[in-house]
Amino acid sequence: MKRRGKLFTLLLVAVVLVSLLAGCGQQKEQEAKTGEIKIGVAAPLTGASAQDGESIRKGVELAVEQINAKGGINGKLVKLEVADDKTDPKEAAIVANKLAQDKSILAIVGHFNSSATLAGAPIYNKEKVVHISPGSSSPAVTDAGPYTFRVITTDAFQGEYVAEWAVKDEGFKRIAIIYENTDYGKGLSDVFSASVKKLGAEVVANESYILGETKDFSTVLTKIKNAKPDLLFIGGLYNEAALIAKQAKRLGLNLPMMGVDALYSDALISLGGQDVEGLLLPGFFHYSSTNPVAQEFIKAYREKYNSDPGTYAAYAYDAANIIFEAIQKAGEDRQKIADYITNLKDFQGATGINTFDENGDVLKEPLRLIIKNGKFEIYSE
Amino acid sequence: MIQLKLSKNILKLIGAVVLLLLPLLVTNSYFIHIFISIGLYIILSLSLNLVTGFTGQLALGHAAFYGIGAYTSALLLLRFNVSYWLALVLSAVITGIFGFLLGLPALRLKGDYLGIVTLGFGEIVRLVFVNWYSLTRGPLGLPGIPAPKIGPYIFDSRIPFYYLIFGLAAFTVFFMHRLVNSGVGMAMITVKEDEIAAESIGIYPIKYKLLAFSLGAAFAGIAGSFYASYISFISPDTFLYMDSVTILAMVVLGGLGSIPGSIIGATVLVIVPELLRFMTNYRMLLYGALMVFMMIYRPQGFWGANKRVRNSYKIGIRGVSNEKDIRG
Amino acid sequence: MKKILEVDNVSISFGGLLAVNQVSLHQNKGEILALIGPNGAGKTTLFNLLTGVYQPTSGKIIFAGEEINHYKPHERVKKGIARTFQNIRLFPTMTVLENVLIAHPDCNSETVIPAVFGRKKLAQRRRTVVEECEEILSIVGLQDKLEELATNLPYGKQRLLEIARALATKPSLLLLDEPGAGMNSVEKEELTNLIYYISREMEKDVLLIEHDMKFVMNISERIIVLDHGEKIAEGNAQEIQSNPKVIEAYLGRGNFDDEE
Amino acid sequence: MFTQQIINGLTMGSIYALIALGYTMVYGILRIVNFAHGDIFMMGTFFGLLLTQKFRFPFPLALILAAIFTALLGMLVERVAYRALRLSDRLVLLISALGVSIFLSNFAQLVWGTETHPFPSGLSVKSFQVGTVTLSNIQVYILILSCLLMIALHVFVHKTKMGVAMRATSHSINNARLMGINTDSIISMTFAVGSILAAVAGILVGIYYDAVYPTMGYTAGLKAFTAAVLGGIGNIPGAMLGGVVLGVVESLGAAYISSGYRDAFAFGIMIIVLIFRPSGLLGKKQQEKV
Repeated sequence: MKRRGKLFTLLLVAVVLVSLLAGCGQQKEQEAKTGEIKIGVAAPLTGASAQDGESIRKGVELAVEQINAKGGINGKLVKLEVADDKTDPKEAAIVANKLAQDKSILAIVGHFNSSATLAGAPIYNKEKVVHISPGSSSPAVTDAGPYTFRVITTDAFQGEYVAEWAVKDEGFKRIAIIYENTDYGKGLSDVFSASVKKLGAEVVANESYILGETKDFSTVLTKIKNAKPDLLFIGGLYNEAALIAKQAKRLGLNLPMMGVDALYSDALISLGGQDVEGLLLPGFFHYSSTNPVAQEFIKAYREKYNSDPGTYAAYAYDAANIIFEAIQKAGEDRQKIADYITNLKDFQGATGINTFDENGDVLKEPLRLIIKNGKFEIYSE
Repeated sequence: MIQLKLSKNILKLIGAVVLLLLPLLVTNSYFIHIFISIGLYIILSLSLNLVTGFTGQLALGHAAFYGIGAYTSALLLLRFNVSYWLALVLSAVITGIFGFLLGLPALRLKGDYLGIVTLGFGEIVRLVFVNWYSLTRGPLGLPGIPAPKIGPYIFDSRIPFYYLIFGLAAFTVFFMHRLVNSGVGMAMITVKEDEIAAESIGIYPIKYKLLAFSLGAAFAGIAGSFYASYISFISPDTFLYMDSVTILAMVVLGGLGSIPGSIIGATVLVIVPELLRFMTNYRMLLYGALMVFMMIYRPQGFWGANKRVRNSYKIGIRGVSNEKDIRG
Repeated sequence: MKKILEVDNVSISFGGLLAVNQVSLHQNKGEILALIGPNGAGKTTLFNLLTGVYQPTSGKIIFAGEEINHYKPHERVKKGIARTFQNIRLFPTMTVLENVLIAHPDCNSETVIPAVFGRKKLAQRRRTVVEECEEILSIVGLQDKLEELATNLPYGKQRLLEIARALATKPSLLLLDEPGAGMNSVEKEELTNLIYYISREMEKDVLLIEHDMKFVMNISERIIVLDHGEKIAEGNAQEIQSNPKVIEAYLGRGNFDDEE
Repeated sequence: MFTQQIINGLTMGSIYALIALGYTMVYGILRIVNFAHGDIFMMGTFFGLLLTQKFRFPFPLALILAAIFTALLGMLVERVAYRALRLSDRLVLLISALGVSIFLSNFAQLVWGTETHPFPSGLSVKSFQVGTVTLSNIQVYILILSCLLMIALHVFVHKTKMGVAMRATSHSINNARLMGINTDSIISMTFAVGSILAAVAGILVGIYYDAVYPTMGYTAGLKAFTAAVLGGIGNIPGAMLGGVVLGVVESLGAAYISSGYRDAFAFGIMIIVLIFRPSGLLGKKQQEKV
């Protein structure tokens, strides 16, 4: 019995070690293989942000399908290496090491959560490989390193933009903020609240909730109702925004609402229904916009997945296409790709015209959108 | 018998040499990172094993200590510019104090009640990280934590970190090994097995519970301090309840109250998810199923306490009573 | 004669039920004293009061001239009171030797830093502890079973191991709770000799609870009888056997040597 | 605002209480914490969603069928992951339970995707004003249905043969077996009943928030477990009291102190209660026999 136990343990350890070594070998084999171009996708496919991670994967897969249908890059087919960072910075570090270390991977689309991007960035930068984040809007990412790029504007930019829209153009005076207590929500609401105050309006309530931990907003909404605001700003993501809108109506809180482009998703409308009507938000792509890339992207996405793309699918799509262009123009070399993207100007993507500043942050002008009759529409005063 | 012992020592020696030369053999930094993670989790699982495996106190909030250690170290480095080595020691001390504080309710509680209190403590600690914005920058986390330095040499690649964690893990193994085989460790075991009997021979259970919590926390703090400087960025979502559970799973899968068990448990639970990585979607599903399977078919873990080397007190005495030593 | 232990009007009640009621007794230096009484008489409760597992509702416990009411159980061990348990409480995953080692004050008073980093001096100290413990184990006749797991010992041997463990704490007063329970007559004979040895050669005071009247009458110099939490009689074997109160207390419930 | 916050807390609390009952019943009988219970709750909600949305069952029928499926799932979990381990170290059981929990939440993610689904119940939401308090019809349904279920459970445990057998088993499995009770089937039954309550709670939550998602079991399970311990685990009225206290404390703490620390209030109150009453609000103190 005892002997068997020991044997079992030894066997197990042996199997694990052998397979790990086998993994080492395999890695080398992959490096040697040519005739294809590999890029990495690092996104939260499980965990609290799994839904956005799935969007990102779909966006990138669509881009890959399209380029391969056109014969690939320089005659080589593009292959994806998808890795799950589990919405966990520790896991992000592992994934980053894995992808950065695989020299056949030329660039990476990822990560989504700013905390994951910040955990991965030092590793990508050490290995000198470009990674483009489709969703990390935290201002901290700005200083993450020369190989860190993003196609999403910073929270600072959107926060200021929406504040101006709300106070200057719409004339709201008493503003309530509800934000998710994450790097994203906190960063965004801080900028928004500061700008609103600078513009002369009052922040009458500023409440947070913890992402993934509660779907019950009745407590904070009751508090907000008591403060008698004339606008509710939601510094969160679409699932929670829909629930906030619903529960607010249920508490008899009928307010105009505003948010940022992170809310641009089919799910907001399917979950929120009647209760999100009239919500205002900036957006970077829209099916009725004149941007042909966006038009084509939305059409292709609908064909492939039978649903409307959300913001992050679009960002991920753009990130992938930027990488493809860089490979095409600069060659299959990590450093050359980095140099190319650093100097990239006016890349026409689904989310608008992308130009990177010296920190790898993107600069672009948003559209103003409203939810009307269960659809996102261009907003005009 | 002497031969057996000799070959065992040779094996150990070979193992140590291989581990020391590993960065030269494996150049792929992904693998180095995996080995570093294993070292980190060896420290964490050993420190929890002291509390749960040896002293018998169910703790579901170990990640909180890991987090406190990481934040203490990061804040000392970022705000006060202290040397990394001082930060490492201080974070162990401060985390140890928190362990002592959490140990206090443990004096009145047992079993599942203690489990849920430690779980609640872990959640509260995380919420403090999230909400105490002026200290921790809340959910934005603390980026740019500086790397350790020895004189002019800065830890600028994974290799020095590998040696650092190797040293820390080796120290932890040495410390735990000596401790659990000493009078202190045996006293802890008596507290686990029967508090009233322990009292009847002059052992004060409260003292050993507090000691276990403090030491366990201090070592978790060391792991946290290492993590902060290694990844150079920490945020509250690094130290979640799920991480406490993972550490506990390492301890139980490895074998409660067993040092080799914790080492094996940490190694297996770091590597298995990596091996399953190719199955992206099915990975965690399989992982959950494996946990159940393992518990049903091997509840004592890979290396249960029944393999504990008997007559541990004599280990401290080299060469004594060897003629009676039937460990062979 | 010097009194080593005095129990002065001690009572304890659990939820209104008086388990021990106004009991006073004493033990003389060098004496083997027995505590008998039917089931539920409060004998084990009295042991628990002496060792500090319970706190008396009223009354004083004086040991070696000092009131010890406020001492915690482990502190009373350091004062020199050791015990065994009616329902054996060994440490099952530890070996025979370890069970005794950990009771030795030089072993369980180790502190972290010297325990982890100590070298020669520590080794020297531990060597002495091991030798002493092996000696104690040879007194109870377990010297051949050092490496055996405590749970693997037969029942009678487990009782002996508990005595060895109690002895390792270096007590002056040894409380034995039914040491002969579950032993056959040969083992009981050996036990009698052991208790004599502990009392005479090791010069420890022994207070024991026992059901087997033959055994008790044989070994003890003085006997105290409890019933319903009260002391009903005190004296030597003959006095007790002829005491009408004692006879009634036992007959009221059945046989004199009813062990269960 | 105070009354409104109490109502908010009571609604949440009664849901916690329903889930907590599952933890407490299983604990009462087996002295184990069924860490997978939160995920059983989640599965129950998805069953409800599947039946109403995909198969278009009328709501009451869907509720009953979902409860039955969930009960079967609960029994299956007991059979596969717990039965063989009944005599093992509790930590071994704990890890097995966590394994089940990981398995179920990932299973749901694979089958139903990671996204949040709306829960079309066919009930139209109406809010009405009572003084300064706004109540929705769904809140009222939740409160009434929870009360009814708890009364039903009480009657079941105290008045039916099965309930008496359950209580006997929770006193002592061995004695119950000696009395001729088939303890295995009683234990199965306990899991079934706990799972039914969880399924109902899940569907109520689904309707209340109009949202169903694979990770919903985690927080709800944690809070409900806290509620069960707060009330005294193993004690049925304790679970109800614990749930309600937890919901109200959380709501008031978030409202008057800080919303960011919402969960800290829940855990804080539990730690404080346990320090002063180590067996929870209604739990019985156990004296160790020496």
